[in-house]
Amino acid sequence: MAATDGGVNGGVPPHWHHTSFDLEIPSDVRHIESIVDLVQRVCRELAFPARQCSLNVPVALSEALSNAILRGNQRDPSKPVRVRFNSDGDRLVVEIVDQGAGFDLQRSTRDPTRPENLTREDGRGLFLMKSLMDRIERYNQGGNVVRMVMNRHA
Amino acid sequence: MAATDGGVNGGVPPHWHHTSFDLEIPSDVRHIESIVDLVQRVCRELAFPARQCSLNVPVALSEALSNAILRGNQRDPSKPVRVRFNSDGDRLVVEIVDQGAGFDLQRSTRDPTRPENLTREDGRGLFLMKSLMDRIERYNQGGNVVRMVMNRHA
Amino acid sequence: MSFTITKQDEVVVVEVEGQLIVGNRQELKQKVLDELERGGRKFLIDFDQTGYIDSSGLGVLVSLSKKIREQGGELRLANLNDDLKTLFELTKLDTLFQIADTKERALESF
Amino acid sequence: MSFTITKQDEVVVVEVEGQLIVGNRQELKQKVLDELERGGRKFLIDFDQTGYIDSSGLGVLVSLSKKIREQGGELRLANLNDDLKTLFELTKLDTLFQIADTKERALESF
Ligand SMILES: Nc1ncnc2c1ncn2[C@@H]1O[C@H](COP(=O)(O)OP(=O)(O)O)[C@@H](O)[C@H]1O
Ligand SMILES: Nc1ncnc2c1ncn2[C@@H]1O[C@H](COP(=O)(O)OP(=O)(O)O)[C@@H](O)[C@H]1O
Repeated sequence: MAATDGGVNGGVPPHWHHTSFDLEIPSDVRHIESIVDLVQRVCRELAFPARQCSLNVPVALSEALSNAILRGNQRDPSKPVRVRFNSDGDRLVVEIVDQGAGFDLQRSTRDPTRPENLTREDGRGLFLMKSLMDRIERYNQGGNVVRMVMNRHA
Repeated sequence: MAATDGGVNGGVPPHWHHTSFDLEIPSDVRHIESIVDLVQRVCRELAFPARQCSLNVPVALSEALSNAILRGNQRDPSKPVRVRFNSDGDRLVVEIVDQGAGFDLQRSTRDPTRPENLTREDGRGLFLMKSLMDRIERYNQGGNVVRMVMNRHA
Repeated sequence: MSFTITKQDEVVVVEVEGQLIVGNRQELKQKVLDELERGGRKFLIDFDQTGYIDSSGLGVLVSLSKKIREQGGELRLANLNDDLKTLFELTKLDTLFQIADTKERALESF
Repeated sequence: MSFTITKQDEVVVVEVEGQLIVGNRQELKQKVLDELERGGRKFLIDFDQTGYIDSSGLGVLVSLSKKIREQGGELRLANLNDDLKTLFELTKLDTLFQIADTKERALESF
Protein backbone atom coordinates (compact mmCIF):
# COMPACT_ATOMS: atom_id res chain seq x y z
CA MET A 1 0.00 0.00 0.00
CA ALA A 2 1.47 3.28 -0.91
CA ALA A 3 -0.89 5.70 -2.62
CA THR A 4 -3.70 5.67 -0.10
CA ASP A 5 -3.10 7.47 3.12
CA GLY A 6 -3.35 5.17 6.08
CA GLY A 7 -3.23 8.06 8.50
CA VAL A 8 -4.37 7.96 12.06
CA ASN A 9 -8.00 8.60 13.02
CA GLY A 10 -7.03 10.07 16.36
CA GLY A 11 -7.60 8.56 19.80
CA VAL A 12 -7.14 4.96 20.76
CA PRO A 13 -7.86 2.40 18.05
CA PRO A 14 -10.95 0.22 18.58
CA HIS A 15 -9.76 -2.90 20.38
CA TRP A 16 -9.32 -6.41 19.02
CA HIS A 17 -12.39 -8.57 18.68
CA HIS A 18 -12.12 -12.23 19.43
CA THR A 19 -8.76 -13.96 19.84
CA SER A 20 -7.82 -17.58 20.27
CA PHE A 21 -4.59 -19.45 20.22
CA ASP A 22 -3.23 -22.89 20.78
CA LEU A 23 0.44 -23.55 21.35
CA GLU A 24 2.73 -26.16 22.75
CA ILE A 25 5.96 -25.69 24.68
CA PRO A 26 8.51 -28.13 26.07
CA SER A 27 8.48 -28.43 29.87
CA ASP A 28 10.93 -25.72 30.76
CA VAL A 29 10.11 -23.00 33.28
CA ARG A 30 11.99 -20.46 31.20
CA HIS A 31 9.05 -20.39 28.80
CA ILE A 32 6.64 -19.17 31.47
CA GLU A 33 7.59 -15.52 31.20
CA SER A 34 7.15 -15.29 27.43
CA ILE A 35 3.80 -17.10 27.47
CA VAL A 36 2.58 -14.85 30.27
CA ASP A 37 3.79 -11.82 28.38
CA LEU A 38 1.94 -12.94 25.25
CA VAL A 39 -1.32 -13.48 27.12
CA GLN A 40 -0.92 -10.18 28.98
CA ARG A 41 -0.58 -8.36 25.71
CA VAL A 42 -3.61 -10.02 24.21
CA CYS A 43 -5.51 -9.19 27.42
CA ARG A 44 -4.66 -5.52 26.86
CA GLU A 45 -5.48 -5.57 23.15
CA LEU A 46 -8.88 -7.00 24.05
CA ALA A 47 -9.23 -4.01 26.39
CA PHE A 48 -9.75 -5.92 29.62
CA PRO A 49 -9.31 -3.66 32.67
CA ALA A 50 -5.65 -2.86 33.39
CA ARG A 51 -5.59 -4.63 36.72
CA GLN A 52 -6.89 -7.89 35.30
CA CYS A 53 -4.10 -7.83 32.72
CA SER A 54 -1.36 -6.84 35.17
CA LEU A 55 -2.32 -8.97 38.19
CA ASN A 56 -5.01 -11.62 37.73
CA VAL A 57 -3.93 -13.04 34.38
CA PRO A 58 -0.16 -13.17 34.86
CA VAL A 59 -0.18 -14.60 38.38
CA ALA A 60 -2.88 -17.23 37.77
CA LEU A 61 -1.33 -18.24 34.44
CA SER A 62 2.21 -18.54 35.77
CA GLU A 63 0.93 -20.75 38.62
CA ALA A 64 -0.90 -23.01 36.19
CA LEU A 65 2.13 -23.21 33.90
CA SER A 66 4.60 -23.99 36.63
CA ASN A 67 2.33 -26.66 38.10
CA ALA A 68 1.97 -28.21 34.63
CA ILE A 69 5.72 -28.14 33.99
CA LEU A 70 6.94 -29.15 37.46
CA ARG A 71 4.08 -31.26 38.88
CA GLY A 72 2.26 -32.64 35.84
CA ASN A 73 5.22 -33.21 33.53
CA GLN A 74 7.83 -33.35 36.29
CA ARG A 75 10.10 -31.15 34.25
CA ASP A 76 10.62 -33.76 31.54
CA PRO A 77 11.45 -31.56 28.51
CA SER A 78 10.20 -34.26 26.12
CA LYS A 79 6.69 -33.81 27.56
CA PRO A 80 4.81 -30.87 26.08
CA VAL A 81 2.59 -28.40 27.87
CA ARG A 82 -0.23 -27.13 25.72
CA VAL A 83 -1.77 -23.70 26.18
CA ARG A 84 -5.18 -22.95 24.71
CA PHE A 85 -6.51 -19.44 24.93
CA ASN A 86 -9.84 -18.09 23.86
CA SER A 87 -11.60 -14.80 24.40
CA ASP A 88 -14.48 -12.94 22.84
CA GLY A 89 -13.61 -9.85 24.88
CA ASP A 90 -16.23 -10.55 27.57
CA ARG A 91 -14.47 -13.42 29.24
CA LEU A 92 -11.14 -15.05 28.86
CA VAL A 93 -10.59 -18.80 28.97
CA VAL A 94 -7.18 -20.42 29.31
CA GLU A 95 -6.63 -24.16 29.31
CA ILE A 96 -3.29 -25.65 30.31
CA VAL A 97 -2.76 -29.29 29.38
CA ASP A 98 0.03 -31.41 30.83
CA GLN A 99 0.90 -35.09 30.40
CA GLY A 100 0.48 -36.02 34.04
CA ALA A 101 -2.20 -38.22 35.60
CA GLY A 102 -4.09 -35.27 37.04
CA PHE A 103 -4.88 -34.45 40.64
CA ASP A 104 -7.75 -33.73 42.96
CA LEU A 105 -8.29 -29.99 42.65
CA GLN A 106 -10.42 -29.63 45.78
CA ARG A 107 -8.19 -31.69 48.04
CA SER A 108 -4.96 -30.18 46.73
CA THR A 109 -6.03 -26.61 47.44
CA ARG A 110 -4.83 -25.49 50.84
CA ASP A 111 -5.75 -22.27 52.60
CA PRO A 112 -2.36 -20.59 52.95
CA THR A 113 -3.83 -17.82 55.11
CA ARG A 114 -4.45 -20.16 58.07
CA PRO A 115 -1.95 -19.55 60.86
CA GLU A 116 -0.39 -23.03 60.55
CA ASN A 117 0.20 -22.48 56.81
CA LEU A 118 1.24 -18.84 56.81
CA THR A 119 4.95 -19.48 57.17
CA ARG A 120 5.05 -22.42 54.74
CA GLU A 121 7.10 -21.89 51.65
CA ASP A 122 4.75 -23.78 49.31
CA GLY A 123 1.07 -24.34 48.77
CA ARG A 124 -0.12 -20.96 47.51
CA GLY A 125 -0.48 -21.73 43.78
CA LEU A 126 -3.97 -23.21 43.49
CA PHE A 127 -5.23 -20.78 46.13
CA LEU A 128 -4.02 -17.82 44.09
CA MET A 129 -5.49 -19.25 40.89
CA LYS A 130 -8.87 -19.60 42.62
CA SER A 131 -8.63 -16.15 44.14
CA LEU A 132 -7.68 -14.40 40.90
CA MET A 133 -9.89 -16.22 38.40
CA ASP A 134 -13.66 -16.52 38.36
CA ARG A 135 -13.60 -20.26 37.83
CA ILE A 136 -11.02 -23.05 37.92
CA GLU A 137 -11.82 -26.54 36.68
CA ARG A 138 -9.79 -29.67 36.11
CA TYR A 139 -10.49 -32.67 33.92
CA ASN A 140 -8.72 -35.32 31.88
CA GLN A 141 -8.84 -35.05 28.11
CA GLY A 142 -5.69 -35.98 26.23
CA GLY A 143 -3.86 -35.15 29.42
CA ASN A 144 -4.56 -33.25 32.59
CA VAL A 145 -6.46 -30.07 31.72
CA VAL A 146 -6.66 -27.09 34.07
CA ARG A 147 -9.23 -24.61 32.82
CA MET A 148 -9.36 -21.02 34.08
CA VAL A 149 -12.14 -18.58 33.30
CA MET A 150 -12.00 -14.87 34.00
CA ASN A 151 -14.94 -12.55 33.34
CA ARG A 152 -14.41 -8.96 32.36
CA HIS A 153 -14.63 -6.88 35.51
CA ALA A 154 -16.76 -3.76 35.50
CA MET B 1 4.89 -24.08 43.02
CA ALA B 2 7.28 -23.27 45.76
CA ALA B 3 9.07 -26.28 47.23
CA THR B 4 10.48 -27.70 44.03
CA ASP B 5 13.33 -25.85 42.44
CA GLY B 6 12.44 -24.60 39.03
CA GLY B 7 16.04 -23.62 38.37
CA VAL B 8 17.57 -23.12 35.00
CA ASN B 9 19.07 -26.03 33.05
CA GLY B 10 21.63 -23.78 31.36
CA GLY B 11 21.72 -22.76 27.71
CA VAL B 12 18.78 -21.75 25.61
CA PRO B 13 15.47 -23.46 26.39
CA PRO B 14 14.18 -25.88 23.75
CA HIS B 15 11.94 -23.88 21.44
CA TRP B 16 8.16 -23.90 21.21
CA HIS B 17 6.53 -26.71 19.28
CA HIS B 18 3.48 -25.99 17.21
CA THR B 19 1.60 -22.70 17.51
CA SER B 20 -1.62 -21.49 15.97
CA PHE B 21 -3.81 -18.53 16.52
CA ASP B 22 -6.87 -16.90 15.15
CA LEU B 23 -7.80 -13.32 15.90
CA GLU B 24 -9.92 -10.53 14.58
CA ILE B 25 -9.19 -6.82 14.55
CA PRO B 26 -11.20 -3.80 13.41
CA SER B 27 -9.91 -2.18 10.21
CA ASP B 28 -7.47 0.30 11.66
CA VAL B 29 -3.86 0.50 10.48
CA ARG B 30 -2.70 1.19 14.02
CA HIS B 31 -3.18 -2.50 14.78
CA ILE B 32 -0.64 -3.57 12.17
CA GLU B 33 2.39 -3.02 14.36
CA SER B 34 1.12 -5.04 17.31
CA ILE B 35 0.02 -7.95 15.13
CA VAL B 36 3.36 -7.96 13.35
CA ASP B 37 5.14 -7.82 16.68
CA LEU B 38 3.13 -10.78 17.96
CA VAL B 39 3.90 -12.89 14.89
CA GLN B 40 7.58 -11.89 14.98
CA ARG B 41 7.83 -13.07 18.55
CA VAL B 42 6.17 -16.37 17.79
CA CYS B 43 8.51 -16.73 14.79
CA ARG B 44 11.45 -16.39 17.17
CA GLU B 45 10.02 -18.72 19.81
CA LEU B 46 9.61 -21.33 17.07
CA ALA B 47 13.32 -20.77 16.34
CA PHE B 48 12.98 -19.76 12.70
CA PRO B 49 16.19 -18.16 11.40
CA ALA B 50 16.67 -14.60 12.68
CA ARG B 51 16.42 -13.01 9.25
CA GLN B 52 13.09 -14.64 8.45
CA CYS B 53 11.69 -13.24 11.68
CA SER B 54 13.18 -9.77 11.27
CA LEU B 55 12.62 -9.24 7.52
CA ASN B 56 10.45 -11.73 5.64
CA VAL B 57 7.66 -12.12 8.17
CA PRO B 58 7.16 -8.52 9.26
CA VAL B 59 7.31 -6.95 5.80
CA ALA B 60 5.09 -9.53 4.06
CA LEU B 61 2.60 -9.51 6.92
CA SER B 62 2.35 -5.74 7.16
CA GLU B 63 1.71 -5.55 3.40
CA ALA B 64 -1.05 -8.14 3.63
CA LEU B 65 -2.61 -6.40 6.61
CA SER B 66 -2.56 -2.95 5.10
CA ASN B 67 -4.05 -4.24 1.83
CA ALA B 68 -6.79 -5.99 3.81
CA ILE B 69 -7.55 -2.89 5.89
CA LEU B 70 -7.23 -0.25 3.15
CA ARG B 71 -8.13 -2.13 -0.06
CA GLY B 72 -10.33 -5.00 1.04
CA ASN B 73 -12.23 -3.31 3.86
CA GLN B 74 -11.63 0.25 2.65
CA ARG B 75 -10.82 1.28 6.18
CA ASP B 76 -14.34 0.70 7.43
CA PRO B 77 -13.73 0.05 11.15
CA SER B 78 -16.93 -1.97 11.40
CA LYS B 79 -15.43 -4.52 9.02
CA PRO B 80 -13.11 -7.01 10.70
CA VAL B 81 -9.82 -8.34 9.44
CA ARG B 82 -9.13 -11.87 10.55
CA VAL B 83 -5.62 -13.20 11.04
CA ARG B 84 -5.05 -16.95 11.15
CA PHE B 85 -1.59 -18.21 11.96
CA ASN B 86 -0.32 -21.75 12.04
CA SER B 87 3.13 -23.23 12.31
CA ASP B 88 4.59 -26.60 13.19
CA GLY B 89 8.06 -25.07 13.24
CA ASP B 90 8.94 -26.25 9.71
CA ARG B 91 6.80 -23.81 7.85
CA LEU B 92 4.65 -20.90 8.80
CA VAL B 93 1.23 -20.19 7.30
CA VAL B 94 -0.60 -16.89 7.73
CA GLU B 95 -4.04 -16.21 6.32
CA ILE B 96 -5.48 -12.72 6.25
CA VAL B 97 -9.20 -12.47 5.64
CA ASP B 98 -10.95 -9.24 4.70
CA GLN B 99 -14.56 -8.46 3.80
CA GLY B 100 -13.85 -7.24 0.28
CA ALA B 101 -14.79 -8.88 -3.01
CA GLY B 102 -11.27 -10.09 -3.68
CA PHE B 103 -8.94 -9.27 -6.54
CA ASP B 104 -6.91 -10.90 -9.26
CA LEU B 105 -3.59 -11.69 -7.60
CA GLN B 106 -1.65 -12.25 -10.82
CA ARG B 107 -2.92 -9.21 -12.64
CA SER B 108 -2.59 -6.93 -9.64
CA THR B 109 1.08 -7.73 -9.08
CA ARG B 110 3.31 -5.24 -10.83
CA ASP B 111 7.06 -5.45 -11.22
CA PRO B 112 8.23 -2.31 -9.39
CA THR B 113 11.83 -2.85 -10.51
CA ARG B 114 11.03 -2.02 -14.15
CA PRO B 115 12.35 1.43 -15.10
CA GLU B 116 8.87 2.87 -15.72
CA ASN B 117 7.75 1.74 -12.24
CA LEU B 118 10.85 2.51 -10.22
CA THR B 119 9.86 6.03 -9.26
CA ARG B 120 6.23 5.22 -8.57
CA GLU B 121 5.10 5.69 -5.02
CA ASP B 122 2.80 2.66 -4.92
CA GLY B 123 2.63 -0.86 -6.24
CA ARG B 124 5.32 -2.66 -4.26
CA GLY B 125 3.13 -4.53 -1.76
CA LEU B 126 2.22 -7.74 -3.58
CA PHE B 127 5.67 -7.83 -5.16
CA LEU B 128 7.33 -7.78 -1.73
CA MET B 129 4.94 -10.41 -0.40
CA LYS B 130 5.85 -12.71 -3.30
CA SER B 131 9.55 -11.99 -2.94
CA LEU B 132 9.65 -12.60 0.79
CA MET B 133 7.31 -15.59 1.12
CA ASP B 134 7.58 -19.00 -0.52
CA ARG B 135 3.98 -19.00 -1.69
CA ILE B 136 1.12 -16.51 -1.90
CA GLU B 137 -2.41 -17.60 -2.76
CA ARG B 138 -5.75 -15.86 -2.81
CA TYR B 139 -9.24 -17.31 -2.65
CA ASN B 140 -12.73 -16.47 -1.42
CA GLN B 141 -14.00 -18.21 1.69
CA GLY B 142 -16.07 -16.17 4.09
CA GLY B 143 -14.30 -13.18 2.61
CA ASN B 144 -11.18 -12.52 0.60
CA VAL B 145 -8.40 -14.76 1.89
CA VAL B 146 -4.73 -14.06 1.21
CA ARG B 147 -2.62 -17.03 2.25
CA MET B 148 1.13 -16.76 2.73
CA VAL B 149 3.43 -19.72 3.28
CA MET B 150 7.05 -19.47 4.39
CA ASN B 151 9.29 -22.52 4.72
CA ARG B 152 12.06 -22.63 7.29
CA HIS B 153 15.25 -21.57 5.58
CA ALA B 154 18.36 -23.66 6.08
CA MET C 1 14.86 -10.16 35.21
CA SER C 2 17.75 -9.21 37.45
CA PHE C 3 18.64 -8.54 41.06
CA THR C 4 20.84 -5.65 42.03
CA ILE C 5 22.45 -5.69 45.44
CA THR C 6 23.83 -2.54 47.03
CA LYS C 7 24.67 -1.58 50.58
CA GLN C 8 23.41 1.52 52.31
CA ASP C 9 25.16 1.85 55.65
CA GLU C 10 24.52 -1.50 57.26
CA VAL C 11 21.54 -2.43 55.13
CA VAL C 12 21.72 -4.88 52.23
CA VAL C 13 19.34 -3.46 49.61
CA VAL C 14 18.09 -5.86 46.93
CA GLU C 15 16.27 -4.47 43.93
CA VAL C 16 14.09 -6.92 42.03
CA GLU C 17 13.83 -5.89 38.40
CA GLY C 18 11.15 -7.70 36.41
CA GLN C 19 9.39 -10.83 37.56
CA LEU C 20 10.08 -12.83 40.70
CA ILE C 21 8.97 -16.27 39.63
CA VAL C 22 9.82 -19.93 39.58
CA GLY C 23 12.54 -19.44 36.98
CA ASN C 24 14.65 -16.95 38.94
CA ARG C 25 13.70 -17.03 42.61
CA GLN C 26 16.54 -19.45 43.34
CA GLU C 27 18.96 -16.77 42.21
CA LEU C 28 17.44 -14.24 44.62
CA LYS C 29 17.57 -16.75 47.43
CA GLN C 30 21.23 -17.54 46.83
CA LYS C 31 22.25 -13.89 46.60
CA VAL C 32 20.56 -13.03 49.89
CA LEU C 33 21.92 -16.12 51.65
CA ASP C 34 25.42 -15.21 50.46
CA GLU C 35 25.07 -11.79 52.07
CA LEU C 36 23.74 -13.38 55.24
CA GLU C 37 26.78 -15.67 55.27
CA ARG C 38 29.05 -12.66 54.88
CA GLY C 39 27.55 -11.13 57.99
CA GLY C 40 24.69 -8.99 56.65
CA ARG C 41 21.80 -8.78 59.14
CA LYS C 42 19.60 -5.97 57.85
CA PHE C 43 17.89 -6.68 54.54
CA LEU C 44 15.61 -4.55 52.43
CA ILE C 45 13.95 -5.88 49.29
CA ASP C 46 12.80 -3.09 47.01
CA PHE C 47 9.96 -3.93 44.58
CA ASP C 48 9.87 -0.60 42.78
CA GLN C 49 10.92 -2.20 39.47
CA THR C 50 9.08 -5.48 39.94
CA GLY C 51 6.40 -6.86 37.62
CA TYR C 52 4.49 -9.80 39.04
CA ILE C 53 5.42 -12.32 41.73
CA ASP C 54 4.19 -15.90 41.69
CA SER C 55 3.61 -18.25 44.63
CA SER C 56 7.14 -19.59 44.42
CA GLY C 57 8.47 -16.03 44.61
CA LEU C 58 6.32 -15.42 47.68
CA GLY C 59 7.61 -18.71 49.08
CA VAL C 60 11.20 -17.60 48.71
CA LEU C 61 10.44 -14.39 50.59
CA VAL C 62 8.88 -16.39 53.43
CA SER C 63 11.84 -18.72 53.56
CA LEU C 64 14.39 -15.89 53.48
CA SER C 65 12.59 -14.05 56.24
CA LYS C 66 12.82 -17.17 58.42
CA LYS C 67 16.50 -17.74 57.67
CA ILE C 68 17.37 -14.11 58.34
CA ARG C 69 15.47 -14.11 61.61
CA GLU C 70 17.24 -17.31 62.69
CA GLN C 71 20.51 -15.38 62.41
CA GLY C 72 19.11 -12.52 64.47
CA GLY C 73 18.57 -10.38 61.39
CA GLU C 74 15.65 -8.48 59.92
CA LEU C 75 13.95 -8.35 56.51
CA ARG C 76 11.88 -5.40 55.32
CA LEU C 77 10.00 -4.94 52.06
CA ALA C 78 9.39 -1.66 50.25
CA ASN C 79 7.61 -0.17 47.26
CA LEU C 80 4.86 -2.68 46.63
CA ASN C 81 2.60 -1.42 43.87
CA ASP C 82 -1.17 -1.94 44.09
CA ASP C 83 -1.02 -5.33 42.37
CA LEU C 84 1.67 -6.60 44.70
CA LYS C 85 -0.16 -5.22 47.74
CA THR C 86 -3.24 -7.16 46.68
CA LEU C 87 -1.15 -10.30 46.35
CA PHE C 88 0.24 -9.91 49.87
CA GLU C 89 -3.23 -9.18 51.24
CA LEU C 90 -4.84 -12.17 49.50
CA THR C 91 -2.24 -14.48 51.00
CA LYS C 92 -2.20 -12.59 54.35
CA LEU C 93 1.57 -12.27 53.93
CA ASP C 94 1.12 -8.59 54.69
CA THR C 95 0.76 -9.73 58.30
CA LEU C 96 4.05 -11.63 58.20
CA PHE C 97 6.31 -8.98 56.66
CA GLN C 98 7.22 -5.47 57.62
CA ILE C 99 6.26 -3.47 54.58
CA ALA C 100 7.18 0.17 54.02
CA ASP C 101 5.78 2.51 51.40
CA THR C 102 9.14 3.82 50.31
CA LYS C 103 12.73 2.72 50.45
CA GLU C 104 13.60 5.72 52.65
CA ARG C 105 10.96 4.82 55.24
CA ALA C 106 12.14 1.23 55.23
CA LEU C 107 15.75 2.31 55.76
CA GLU C 108 14.81 4.62 58.63
CA SER C 109 12.79 1.88 60.32
CA PHE C 110 15.76 -0.41 61.02
CA MET D 1 7.74 5.02 16.48
CA SER D 2 9.09 8.52 16.26
CA PHE D 3 11.04 10.86 14.01
CA THR D 4 13.73 13.12 15.41
CA ILE D 5 14.83 16.05 13.31
CA THR D 6 18.12 17.81 13.97
CA LYS D 7 20.31 20.08 11.87
CA GLN D 8 24.01 19.55 11.32
CA ASP D 9 25.42 22.54 9.49
CA GLU D 10 23.15 22.83 6.50
CA VAL D 11 21.89 19.26 6.58
CA VAL D 12 18.48 18.30 7.92
CA VAL D 13 19.01 14.95 9.65
CA VAL D 14 15.95 12.78 10.25
CA GLU D 15 16.24 9.77 12.53
CA VAL D 16 13.58 7.12 12.08
CA GLU D 17 13.05 5.23 15.33
CA GLY D 18 11.01 2.05 15.05
CA GLN D 19 8.93 1.12 12.04
CA LEU D 20 8.32 3.20 8.93
CA ILE D 21 4.96 1.91 7.83
CA VAL D 22 1.51 2.83 6.62
CA GLY D 23 0.47 4.11 10.06
CA ASN D 24 3.20 6.75 10.44
CA ARG D 25 4.79 7.49 7.04
CA GLN D 26 2.47 10.48 6.59
CA GLU D 27 4.06 12.04 9.65
CA LEU D 28 7.55 11.59 8.18
CA LYS D 29 6.42 13.06 4.88
CA GLN D 30 4.92 16.11 6.53
CA LYS D 31 7.96 16.75 8.71
CA VAL D 32 10.34 16.63 5.77
CA LEU D 33 8.08 18.76 3.57
CA ASP D 34 7.88 21.35 6.35
CA GLU D 35 11.67 21.58 6.41
CA LEU D 36 11.74 21.82 2.62
CA GLU D 37 9.25 24.67 2.84
CA ARG D 38 11.47 26.39 5.41
CA GLY D 39 14.33 26.30 2.96
CA GLY D 40 16.12 23.05 3.79
CA ARG D 41 17.79 21.56 0.70
CA LYS D 42 20.11 18.85 2.06
CA PHE D 43 18.36 15.94 3.70
CA LEU D 44 19.75 12.86 5.39
CA ILE D 45 17.52 10.08 6.65
CA ASP D 46 19.26 7.92 9.23
CA PHE D 47 17.94 4.35 9.64
CA ASP D 48 20.19 3.33 12.50
CA GLN D 49 17.25 2.92 14.89
CA THR D 50 14.77 1.61 12.34
CA GLY D 51 12.97 -1.72 12.48
CA TYR D 52 11.20 -2.69 9.30
CA ILE D 53 9.89 -0.58 6.41
CA ASP D 54 6.84 -1.54 4.38
CA SER D 55 6.02 -0.66 0.77
CA SER D 56 4.20 2.50 1.80
CA GLY D 57 7.28 3.59 3.73
CA LEU D 58 9.41 2.96 0.66
CA GLY D 59 6.84 4.89 -1.36
CA VAL D 60 7.16 7.91 0.88
CA LEU D 61 10.92 7.88 0.46
CA VAL D 62 10.53 7.81 -3.33
CA SER D 63 8.04 10.64 -3.23
CA LEU D 64 10.16 12.77 -0.88
CA SER D 65 13.22 12.24 -3.04
CA LYS D 66 11.29 13.56 -6.06
CA LYS D 67 9.93 16.58 -4.19
CA ILE D 68 13.33 17.46 -2.78
CA ARG D 69 14.95 17.18 -6.19
CA GLU D 70 12.25 19.38 -7.71
CA GLN D 71 13.40 22.11 -5.32
CA GLY D 72 17.02 21.61 -6.29
CA GLY D 73 17.77 19.69 -3.11
CA GLU D 74 19.28 16.33 -2.32
CA LEU D 75 18.26 13.31 -0.22
CA ARG D 76 20.75 10.79 1.17
CA LEU D 77 20.10 7.67 3.22
CA ALA D 78 22.40 6.18 5.85
CA ASN D 79 22.77 3.21 8.18
CA LEU D 80 20.67 0.60 6.45
CA ASN D 81 21.02 -2.70 8.28
CA ASP D 82 21.19 -5.99 6.33
CA ASP D 83 17.42 -6.42 6.29
CA LEU D 84 16.83 -2.93 4.96
CA LYS D 85 19.60 -3.33 2.39
CA THR D 86 17.87 -6.47 1.12
CA LEU D 87 14.61 -4.57 0.89
CA PHE D 88 16.20 -1.82 -1.20
CA GLU D 89 17.91 -4.39 -3.40
CA LEU D 90 14.76 -6.45 -3.97
CA THR D 91 12.91 -3.35 -5.11
CA LYS D 92 15.97 -1.95 -6.94
CA LEU D 93 15.51 1.23 -4.93
CA ASP D 94 19.22 0.97 -4.11
CA THR D 95 19.74 2.29 -7.67
CA LEU D 96 17.50 5.30 -7.06
CA PHE D 97 18.90 6.52 -3.75
CA GLN D 98 22.32 7.60 -2.61
CA ILE D 99 23.01 5.33 0.30
CA ALA D 100 25.94 5.73 2.72
CA ASP D 101 27.15 3.22 5.26
CA THR D 102 27.40 5.73 8.08
CA LYS D 103 25.93 9.07 8.98
CA GLU D 104 29.40 10.64 8.85
CA ARG D 105 30.04 9.44 5.30
CA ALA D 106 26.63 10.68 4.24
CA LEU D 107 27.28 14.11 5.77
CA GLU D 108 30.67 14.38 4.07
CA SER D 109 29.19 13.44 0.71
CA PHE D 110 26.98 16.53 0.38
N1 LIG E 1 -0.75 -29.89 37.02
C1 LIG E 1 -0.65 -30.62 38.15
N2 LIG E 1 -0.39 -31.95 38.08
C2 LIG E 1 -0.30 -32.71 39.22
N3 LIG E 1 -0.47 -32.21 40.44
C3 LIG E 1 -0.74 -30.91 40.59
C4 LIG E 1 -0.85 -30.04 39.46
N4 LIG E 1 -1.13 -28.80 39.90
C5 LIG E 1 -1.19 -28.89 41.24
N5 LIG E 1 -0.96 -30.16 41.67
C6 LIG E 1 -0.95 -30.65 43.07
O1 LIG E 1 -1.53 -29.67 43.90
C7 LIG E 1 -0.64 -29.35 44.96
C8 LIG E 1 -0.83 -27.89 45.39
O2 LIG E 1 -0.39 -27.04 44.35
P1 LIG E 1 -0.08 -25.51 44.66
O3 LIG E 1 -1.24 -24.94 45.37
O4 LIG E 1 0.31 -24.87 43.37
O5 LIG E 1 1.12 -25.54 45.67
P2 LIG E 1 2.60 -26.11 45.50
O6 LIG E 1 2.78 -26.40 44.05
O7 LIG E 1 3.44 -25.03 46.02
O8 LIG E 1 2.61 -27.36 46.35
C9 LIG E 1 0.73 -29.64 44.41
O9 LIG E 1 1.66 -29.87 45.43
C10 LIG E 1 0.45 -30.88 43.58
O10 LIG E 1 0.42 -32.02 44.39
N1 LIG F 1 -6.91 -7.29 0.06
C1 LIG F 1 -7.13 -6.70 -1.14
N2 LIG F 1 -8.39 -6.43 -1.55
C2 LIG F 1 -8.63 -5.84 -2.74
N3 LIG F 1 -7.66 -5.48 -3.59
C3 LIG F 1 -6.38 -5.71 -3.25
C4 LIG F 1 -6.04 -6.33 -2.02
N4 LIG F 1 -4.70 -6.46 -1.97
C5 LIG F 1 -4.22 -5.93 -3.11
N5 LIG F 1 -5.22 -5.47 -3.90
C6 LIG F 1 -5.10 -4.87 -5.21
O1 LIG F 1 -3.79 -5.07 -5.70
C7 LIG F 1 -3.19 -3.82 -6.03
C8 LIG F 1 -1.70 -3.87 -5.84
O2 LIG F 1 -1.41 -3.98 -4.47
P1 LIG F 1 0.04 -3.64 -3.93
O3 LIG F 1 1.03 -4.40 -4.73
O4 LIG F 1 0.04 -3.88 -2.47
O5 LIG F 1 0.25 -2.11 -4.27
P2 LIG F 1 -0.57 -0.82 -3.78
O6 LIG F 1 -1.45 -1.26 -2.67
O7 LIG F 1 0.49 0.12 -3.37
O8 LIG F 1 -1.32 -0.38 -4.99
C9 LIG F 1 -3.90 -2.81 -5.19
O9 LIG F 1 -3.83 -1.53 -5.73
C10 LIG F 1 -5.31 -3.36 -5.17
O10 LIG F 1 -6.00 -2.99 -6.34
